[in-house]
Amino acid sequence: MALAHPYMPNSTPAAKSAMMQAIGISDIDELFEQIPADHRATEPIALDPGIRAEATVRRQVRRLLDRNDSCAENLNFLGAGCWQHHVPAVCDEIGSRSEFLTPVWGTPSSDHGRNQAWYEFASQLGELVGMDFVGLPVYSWGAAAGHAVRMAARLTGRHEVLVPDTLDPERLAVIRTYCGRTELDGAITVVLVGHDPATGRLDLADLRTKLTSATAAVYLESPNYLGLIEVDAPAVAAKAREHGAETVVGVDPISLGVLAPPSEYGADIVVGTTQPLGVHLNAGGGVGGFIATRDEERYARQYPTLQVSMADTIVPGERAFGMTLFHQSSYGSREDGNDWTGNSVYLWAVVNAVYMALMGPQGFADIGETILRNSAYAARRIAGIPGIRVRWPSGFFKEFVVDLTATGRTVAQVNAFLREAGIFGGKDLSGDFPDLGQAALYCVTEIHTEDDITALVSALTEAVSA
Amino acid sequence: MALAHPYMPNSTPAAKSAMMQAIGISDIDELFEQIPADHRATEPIALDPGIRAEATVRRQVRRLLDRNDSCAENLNFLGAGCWQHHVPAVCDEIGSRSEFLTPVWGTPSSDHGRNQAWYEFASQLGELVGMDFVGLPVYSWGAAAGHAVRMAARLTGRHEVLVPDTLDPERLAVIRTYCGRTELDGAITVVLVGHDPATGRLDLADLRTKLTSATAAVYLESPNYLGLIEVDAPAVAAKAREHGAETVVGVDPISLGVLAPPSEYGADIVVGTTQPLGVHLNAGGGVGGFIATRDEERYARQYPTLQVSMADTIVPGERAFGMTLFHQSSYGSREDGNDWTGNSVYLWAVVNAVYMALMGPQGFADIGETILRNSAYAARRIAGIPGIRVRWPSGFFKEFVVDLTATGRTVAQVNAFLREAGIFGGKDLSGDFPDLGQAALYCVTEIHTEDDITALVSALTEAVSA
Amino acid sequence: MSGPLRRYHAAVWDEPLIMEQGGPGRRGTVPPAPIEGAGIDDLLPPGVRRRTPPALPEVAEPDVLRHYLHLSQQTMGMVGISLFGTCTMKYNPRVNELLAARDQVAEIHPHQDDASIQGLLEIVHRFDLMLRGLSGMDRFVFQAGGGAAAAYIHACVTRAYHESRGELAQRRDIITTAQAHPCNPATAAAAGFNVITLPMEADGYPSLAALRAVVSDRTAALMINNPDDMGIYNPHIKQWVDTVHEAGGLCFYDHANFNGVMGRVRAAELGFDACMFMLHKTFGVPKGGGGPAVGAYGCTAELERFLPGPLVHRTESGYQRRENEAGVGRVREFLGNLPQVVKAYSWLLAMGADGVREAADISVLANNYMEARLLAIPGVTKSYDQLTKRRLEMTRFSLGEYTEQTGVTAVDVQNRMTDFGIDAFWLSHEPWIVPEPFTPEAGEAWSVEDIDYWIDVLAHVLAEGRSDPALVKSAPHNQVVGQIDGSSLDDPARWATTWRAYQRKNSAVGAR
Amino acid sequence: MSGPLRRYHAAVWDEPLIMEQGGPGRRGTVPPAPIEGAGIDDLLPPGVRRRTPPALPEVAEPDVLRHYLHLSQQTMGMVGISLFGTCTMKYNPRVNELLAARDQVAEIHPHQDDASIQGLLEIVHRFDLMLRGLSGMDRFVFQAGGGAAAAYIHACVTRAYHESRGELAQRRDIITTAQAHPCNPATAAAAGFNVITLPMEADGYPSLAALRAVVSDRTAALMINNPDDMGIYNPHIKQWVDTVHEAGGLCFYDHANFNGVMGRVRAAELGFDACMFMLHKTFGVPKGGGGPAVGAYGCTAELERFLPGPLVHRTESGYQRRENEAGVGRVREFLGNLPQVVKAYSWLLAMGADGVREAADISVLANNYMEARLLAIPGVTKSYDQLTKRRLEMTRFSLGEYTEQTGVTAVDVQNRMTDFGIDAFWLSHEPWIVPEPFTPEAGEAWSVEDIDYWIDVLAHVLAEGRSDPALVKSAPHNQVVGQIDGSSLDDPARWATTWRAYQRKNSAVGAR
Ligand SMILES: Cc1ncc(COP(=O)(O)O)c(C=O)c1O
Ligand SMILES: Cc1ncc(COP(=O)(O)O)c(C=O)c1O
Repeated sequence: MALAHPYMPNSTPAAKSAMMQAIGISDIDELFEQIPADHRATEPIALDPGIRAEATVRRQVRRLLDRNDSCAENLNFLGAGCWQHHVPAVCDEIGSRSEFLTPVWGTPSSDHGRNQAWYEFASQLGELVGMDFVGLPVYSWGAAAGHAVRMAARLTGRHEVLVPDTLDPERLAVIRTYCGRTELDGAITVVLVGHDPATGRLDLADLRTKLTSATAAVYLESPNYLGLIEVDAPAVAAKAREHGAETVVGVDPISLGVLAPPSEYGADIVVGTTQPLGVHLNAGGGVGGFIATRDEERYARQYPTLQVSMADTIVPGERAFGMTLFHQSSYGSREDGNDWTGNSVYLWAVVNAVYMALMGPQGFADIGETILRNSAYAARRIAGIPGIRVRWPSGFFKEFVVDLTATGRTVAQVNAFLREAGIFGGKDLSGDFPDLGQAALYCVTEIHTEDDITALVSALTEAVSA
Repeated sequence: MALAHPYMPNSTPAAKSAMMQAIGISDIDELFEQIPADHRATEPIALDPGIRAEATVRRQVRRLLDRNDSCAENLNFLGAGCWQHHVPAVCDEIGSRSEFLTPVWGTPSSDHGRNQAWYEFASQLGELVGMDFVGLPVYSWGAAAGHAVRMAARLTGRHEVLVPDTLDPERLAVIRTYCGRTELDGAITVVLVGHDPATGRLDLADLRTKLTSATAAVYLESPNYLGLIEVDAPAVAAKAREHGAETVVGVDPISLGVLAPPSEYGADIVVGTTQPLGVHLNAGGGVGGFIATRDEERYARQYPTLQVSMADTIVPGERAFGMTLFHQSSYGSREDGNDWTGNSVYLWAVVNAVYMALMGPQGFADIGETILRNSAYAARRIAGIPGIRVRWPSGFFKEFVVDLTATGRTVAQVNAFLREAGIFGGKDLSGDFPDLGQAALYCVTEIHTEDDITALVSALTEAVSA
Repeated sequence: MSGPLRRYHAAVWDEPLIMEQGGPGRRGTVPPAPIEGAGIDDLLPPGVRRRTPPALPEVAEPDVLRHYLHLSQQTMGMVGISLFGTCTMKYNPRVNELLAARDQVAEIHPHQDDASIQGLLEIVHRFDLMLRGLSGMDRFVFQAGGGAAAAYIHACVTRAYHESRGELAQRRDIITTAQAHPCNPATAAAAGFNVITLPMEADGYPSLAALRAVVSDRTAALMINNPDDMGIYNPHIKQWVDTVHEAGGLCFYDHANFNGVMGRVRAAELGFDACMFMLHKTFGVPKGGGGPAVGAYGCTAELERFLPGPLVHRTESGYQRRENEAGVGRVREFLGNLPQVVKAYSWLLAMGADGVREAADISVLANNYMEARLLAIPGVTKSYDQLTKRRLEMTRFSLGEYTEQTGVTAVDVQNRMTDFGIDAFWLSHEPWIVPEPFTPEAGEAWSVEDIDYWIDVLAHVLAEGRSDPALVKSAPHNQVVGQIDGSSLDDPARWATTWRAYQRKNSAVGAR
Repeated sequence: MSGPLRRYHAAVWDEPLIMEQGGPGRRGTVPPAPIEGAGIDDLLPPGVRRRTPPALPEVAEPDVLRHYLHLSQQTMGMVGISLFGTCTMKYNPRVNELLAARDQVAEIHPHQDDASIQGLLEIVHRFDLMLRGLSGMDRFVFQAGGGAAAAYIHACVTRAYHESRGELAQRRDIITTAQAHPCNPATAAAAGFNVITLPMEADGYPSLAALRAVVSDRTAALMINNPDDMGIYNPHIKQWVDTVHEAGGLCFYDHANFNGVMGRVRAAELGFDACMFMLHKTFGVPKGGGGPAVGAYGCTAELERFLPGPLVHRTESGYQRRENEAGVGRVREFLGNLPQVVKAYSWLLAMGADGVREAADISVLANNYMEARLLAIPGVTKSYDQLTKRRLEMTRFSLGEYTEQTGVTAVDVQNRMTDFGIDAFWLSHEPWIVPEPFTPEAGEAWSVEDIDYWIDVLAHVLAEGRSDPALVKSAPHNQVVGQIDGSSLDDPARWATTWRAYQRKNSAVGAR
């Protein structure tokens, strides 16, 4: 390499020859003696030469990115598994600190500060969901649900899980993957429980018929994918308990300033998303999941995650943070560990900790109330547009189903129209939930203003009459 | 205040009443007993109530900012005192580190790291300009020139400065301000020296007639405002020396990888801009200036700035950084100090240090060569457009004068046309330098590509023929 | 090399937990109030409202910020010298952070229509093409949120493949080796397979004969990395692949240790059906202390139809996401951690063919340089030291002899090295094949001066351990806090993963 | 208050100078190569090309980054507790940093036409209106790059004003007080005026009589701050203004100490012709260790025509910059540090009328709280302690008695306090009016816990100074480096503001 590369301090003749001399070689190729000749790549690397000039790289990438339209300059009503909330600037500041951004996981001796931040993540999340054993995050809500169901199967020795048929198809697909294939060991059968068309909530009668002594867990979300609050969750949990099944509840923690924590209505394992807690949409690359339970050994021993515990140091009065139950992870026990773990979304855990600390109890109460009211307000105004109805006009949080069937337009048509007006309309449900007709899932949060809703309503009005 | 404000930890009833109790007051107004009643504001503050929600504040400010068009999404050829160069991401990273961003100046005990960064700024800048005494930065190039001229006046006891008539009007205005009014003490008369219309460079003959025993300093820039390299600078400096005047040279340090440092051609005081060294345009809020001389007591004692010196600590082998010659500053001696100092652009000094460290000797050589060639290339191509000529087609660096007179269009008309094509044309010189006709100062740097020049040339071609 | 060591002390702020800070009524951030016209009725159905507020801290914004700034300063990571083996500690160019922080990445919703994210999809596609070039595979997906998740994709693809051939019930075995990363057996097991782990043999890898002995019509797949994390390359890997293929199994190349062989071997040319690259390791993407990460999973055209969806296709009317009908569905929601893909793409643009080749050269050169210097220190040996061929980008060392002589363990040395600004080194994945292992990896991003300094510190600490073992065994001394007392960590009565658990279990202790 | 003090140690990286690092051929950043068609001839005229490259370091990008990360960690600033008096250490909201970093601010060229920067001009205009509301002035400009530069504007405006009346040659005196910030006399002198400084009298400010004694037809202006930085408010300020006005002089209110009186006094209502606000102090803009800063200079309609241009006007066709024909030209290039104006505007939106009032209340309350606690510590006294009225946002304290008793000075205490994570406190501007002064300022951004902690540390250090003065006098001990030996700083043979000077003067020392 004639010219040194800025990313590689040793890409200079001086540095290389010093090292080569020290080990007594004259050609770097000598170092690759282990690789047999017939293993060598037949062609040189099929890439362009590197671009050393940062200005040029930046320009090329920016040119591509500038072809994207974002939710910053458009008005967005998409939610459905990834939600646009305000990200406080302090979250960005901390999440981009070099110290947190670049390291590998470290030890209590080297990375005390980051371990403390993780502990604060778990501690604060525990407060929100009302649980006192919390693992470090997993890849996503879907992954968390998948692991939780597998935990329940191991806990009960059973192999069936009941899930609502209103579940996010994306999340359901992940759960199905985690549940495995019946041909192989440990597979879990996913049984869908219907919903009550009048309420959009879980159909308790159907649940009762499907809940058996083979049921490892009932999985429930509140609010559910369609935004509706599962008011009968306590009854569901009670029923599950009667049958010796675990109750796994999935939540969006941003709702927990106004909604009761799942621990209070019978959840054994709580899972959910961490993305709303200070993480940008990131084209779906902001998702993260968590698992929380009561601090009971029975549950703790089933966690697939790593988790940090506060401990003493050998200096009196000092505290450190170390990994608890490391041995049961795949790092500790390979195939005998609980599922597996690895790189996850630990940087987001730091950001989530910052977010929860900024919000405090009042922040969560306020944001819950604002989302509740803003989404209800939007639903009311949308419902006022001739031909459009809101399928379940009350009892929801943040998201609600808008039914366009009577307008004669498809969601796709209406969304295309909105797009021209700089609006990203609600998620089209017509493919995944044909029974709902031409329905779209709208998401309204604290970032929306009255003007935004007015803009949406006028564009929608035009769209269905145009 | 009913609700606490996030920026004010003590804006809670609990915090305030704890303090009030401790000092024995029951109403905060009691604390303002010093202010006579008839001094009190007659009306409440004429501002809206505060907006506690960060999301709302951000939205409002963004809405305003989004109405700006920037040099990021347009193609920019404006220079003339503020230049668009690539800012390496590491400069942004370091410049936004909280530790550097928020503090006041501190002491050797508290802020060793930042003091070291300042020292590295001065040291590296000294290498570029070939001087070994360098002050902390001043507000701008104009301010640096103004101070330098005043230093020269104090050094020589004389009260006249010769400056080129091609000087940046913006900078000249600052120098004039600094030179004062003849009615008052210490005023310095600014005498303009003409330029040679054939070369755009200083007219040596005119200089000779104006240089007298009253001349405190000759101020010269190379390249000058019109981009031309003052090849006769050594002769100018020699002449000045003959007359007992100081030679003050202004430079853009980004040229100093290819151009000889002013120390080598007779400069006594070197001043210039720091903005090209890793600082964004910032709508003109990125400017900064520096002053550098030989490390001779005669000069050192005239600095108006603060400067850091490397010193020992009381622990053997350790180094610290402290202020040298503090006493002669306005902080130390009020009206008896040299001019004045205060908050300046010290954060940019840190960023400049990072920039110079990233660039190294080869980076400056390369960028100088690229700018030289890119600007010459652009000039050549522009000169190929019928009716347009480049006033001085060689011997320039980064900027050059494009003469549109023969096209029958004004610069304003052409620039308006370019604007529609997403191009910011060169700075209109027709107002400040009517002798140049309909001329514009174009700036081409390392950020420009062949495509950019092609886009400019085709838009220009159209503009002058449309 | 070997001047006096530099003074070092970690920043110590003695920072209380955020839950111990603040005061009643303080606000860190305030959400917007509801839209004015939104009314004031209680919109919640009865019985679902939270009654007790969560016991979160009440802290003002500047104090939250300062708390986490303190914690950041108390995190050494790559701000010290970090040659953390098996993780390829690279430089993460800050320009890529700025790019990924732009609205055009950060504020993209995954459900936006394809037309609105053409730039992003093009980057995904282009980067896929680049990885194809490096591996010879036919299609990459980025859904896996880490290397282990990519291994899991392979386990799922393996299920789908054999299911499609009606052989799944029979093909229950996944074969791996003791030196494969734990995620390979773990994800195989989590997907329902039976794991067969081949033990190491004299040559530093299991023998072909051992493989042959376990391969059968029950074989579903082989999951293996090569070189392993001792830097040993299995030269029979092509025969391994052939053997498994002959038996009807699939072969997965865990290419996490790609750094030393970039440009020199291509997974497809060795016969593999699929491979995995870690963008947060080999491709310059920051690790974030453990993600967000990307395990880029690539496979041959034959397996493409089993990939998790959606896939990005280039069409006449632009880039499109399309479901992959016969695929394994999802291993995670959405397309993956796309900001990391953007960063990796930008990194690879900057590195190019020559840069990647150079990086491989330098990382292997630097490892051999380290090895030479380290083995010259009394008490340091390496695994399989009879094998004289040059190791690739890592070498597994052992302090076994040293520990026997001094009682000072690898963990003690690791702790003590942090007293000199050296990030804790990596020991070894399970199972340990040498006693008291440690595994540095120099990569291409650390200067020879830093590498020398790392070695100097190690040598210094080992010398300290001989003259004053107690000093080393009680380390760290210049760190944020002293050595952890790990006795509570696995004790159900004392562990505490949350502050509320800690308070309950230590109620006598109370707040500080 | 008064629990045990927290452990503290500064990060110590023992970081060599960047000039001492690197190696031949290393690159930190690489500029783009010239455009291909640009040719290869030497484009420089003969004789102007640089012959010896500058002796800059050659360091790779990650190493430059890490070096400055180390230096940043070695900077305490506001990451510790910083109650640096006279500078109003406020919280700098990070949201404003993100806003100002957007291309729509950072990548704006000052010569862009007005139509392309309407948003920015509107912010300038709106913020001008807000400051008018706070001060009663009629127009603000933001060209001054700091508070001193705004004072300088005033000196220049004063010149132009008297010049316009043909009186400049006669009106050569600018009057100020010993407690006015040094920038007032210094900028007056730099503008060519003769400075008259009124000394302090028994009431904590110069008497009206003293002012009357110096006012004459030579009086050009009064430049003064009120309250001063002892927190003492001159209740006769209206008479002062009248007196100067009667003599034909202008009155300038250095409103840098605005924090305690925000919303309670308005400069125009007190009769002032002009005033100055520091955005980097009172308006939440970060200080950057000393700028970029803004001294917002505001004046009455009468003086508007003398302002430096260009001015921003609101017109029917949008916002426009226009030269100010009779104005003083420029004190600095362009409109000023507009990113800081954007930040201040955003801060003031968030604070609003209620927030600003609350901030004033809290900062005065907190100062009085501090004063009560500090004066209870043996050895701490305050300036003009016979004056019993409540001080405003600052109080000037003295350790004079304490120093006499112990030999431990204010600087010693300052140094030692940094050993506890407390940023070095401010002593006093020149001239000192009490011995061994120190001047904390709590402002509204520090919690009462932090204020208490600051006081606890001071009390602890003062106690240490009695029992072990040598410990305090040799401080700091937990900092990045030990106490500076300042003996070389003013010695021409030894000072060194650059590495090249240092090397020359210490050639025997050599590199470390
Ligand atoms: C060889 C190998 N494979 C797989 C992995 C797992 O990657 P991750 O932690 O991203 O899941 C690692 C992690 O270091 C590894 O070294
Ligand atoms: C009262 C007063 N006036 C003026 C100034 C000068 O401000 P600057 O340093 O921004 O020039 C200060 C600085 O702290 C000050 O306190």
